[in-house]
Amino acid sequence: MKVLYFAWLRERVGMAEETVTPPEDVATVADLIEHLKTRSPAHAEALGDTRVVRCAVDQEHAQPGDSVRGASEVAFFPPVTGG
Amino acid sequence: MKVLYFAWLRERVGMAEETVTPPEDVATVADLIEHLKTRSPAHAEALGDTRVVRCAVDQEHAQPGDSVRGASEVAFFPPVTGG
Amino acid sequence: MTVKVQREDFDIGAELDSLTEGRHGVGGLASFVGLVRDIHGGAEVSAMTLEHYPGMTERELERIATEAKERWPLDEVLIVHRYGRLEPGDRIVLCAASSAHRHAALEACAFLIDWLKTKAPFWKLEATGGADKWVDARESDDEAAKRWRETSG
Amino acid sequence: MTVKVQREDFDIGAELDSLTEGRHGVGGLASFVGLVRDIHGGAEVSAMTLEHYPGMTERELERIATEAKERWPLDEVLIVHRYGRLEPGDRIVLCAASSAHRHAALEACAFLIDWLKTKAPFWKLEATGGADKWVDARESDDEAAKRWRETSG
Repeated sequence: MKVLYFAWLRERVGMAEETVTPPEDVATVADLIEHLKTRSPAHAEALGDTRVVRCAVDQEHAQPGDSVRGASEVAFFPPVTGG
Repeated sequence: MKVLYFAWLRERVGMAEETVTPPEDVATVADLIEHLKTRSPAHAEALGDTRVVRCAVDQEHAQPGDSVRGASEVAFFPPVTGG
Repeated sequence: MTVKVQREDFDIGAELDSLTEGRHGVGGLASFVGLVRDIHGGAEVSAMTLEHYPGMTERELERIATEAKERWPLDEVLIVHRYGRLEPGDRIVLCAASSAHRHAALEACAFLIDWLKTKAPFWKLEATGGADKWVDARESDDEAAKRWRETSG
Repeated sequence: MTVKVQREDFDIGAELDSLTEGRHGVGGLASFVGLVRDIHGGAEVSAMTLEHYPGMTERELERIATEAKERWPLDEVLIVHRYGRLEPGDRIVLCAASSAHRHAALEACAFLIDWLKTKAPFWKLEATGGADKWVDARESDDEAAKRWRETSG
């Protein structure tokens, strides 16, 4: 699964993109966030405040309880600030 | 005093512009219309239905009771149909 | 504030650019372009001639532009209105309003075009199926009837 | 329906003309251009960088353009949105709607720009006084807090 980061999430995680293979028990967006936070202190810090973290699964907006099983691209980003 | 006609009023009167010197007792727009109607059958016909005749005195919209004394330009036209 | 009444066509891009060029406090520019439609009241229109009252038209357009600037916090207001013979697809009018705030610009633009399309001092002669016909202003007729009646009684 | 997400500037006149060229049933074309302001929240802005999510942005913009066409009887809808580094006075976005009826075009245009200015998937990095700062989306934060709370209980 490809994981993308945008805006200050990208800066804090320290990368724009990574490929992860989450363990079997990662079913939802919320599960995936918990899993990613174990990858590095930067991940843990960047994804720590879920009030300001948004997610899209295969380019569709997703809620914390939505499934990530079978997804090929999951993105994390701050709330949009418009054009 | 210069009198102008626009749109179908111009066509019916048969001229775009004429110079008139109305008699002393012509005080208002309504008086002027009555005076102009005596000038020709075409004037009488064109200005006959005052429901569809509008007036401007010195380029300001005017009502039938408004004064035309001292005016240099009086215009008659149908209700506007917009741009 | 810019008001132009002209026979020639206008260049939308050039006109709009002139409103914002070098002005860095403008957040938004709303505009509307009115065009000649090939259908009016169910009848096919092959051409239309717009007559106006030179001098008075410019004054009336400047007045409505000033009113828009009084009602909304605008940076600039532009009205370009054509007269003469126009064919379906031709541009008739451009109005635009710029502001630091997008809602002010949008509302002012809607206000201007509503006024221009119904109350601007123009008269339309439509060519439909070979015959030329002056377009009626129905609603105004009724209002007018009342107005003249009040003063004649 | 046309949606473009691009780094380059756009030509307002050419973009708008392409919507009406050869279409004689279009009575009106409403448009809005958003520009970079030199002031935001009281602070001077020397430049701004818009980041977006390539692929998803286009999908979201196409979705909102489709929604506008479903809500109003429109002939055409256009959205052109830039990303990358922009300076005060630079154009950011153009949206436009054409219709036989002017109110449909005006309302659809206001609907599009309201969505684009608040909900389009872009993130703003502002350069104010030497420092680069990501712009906060305050209202969304509160909504978000509630949203995440509901699912964690």
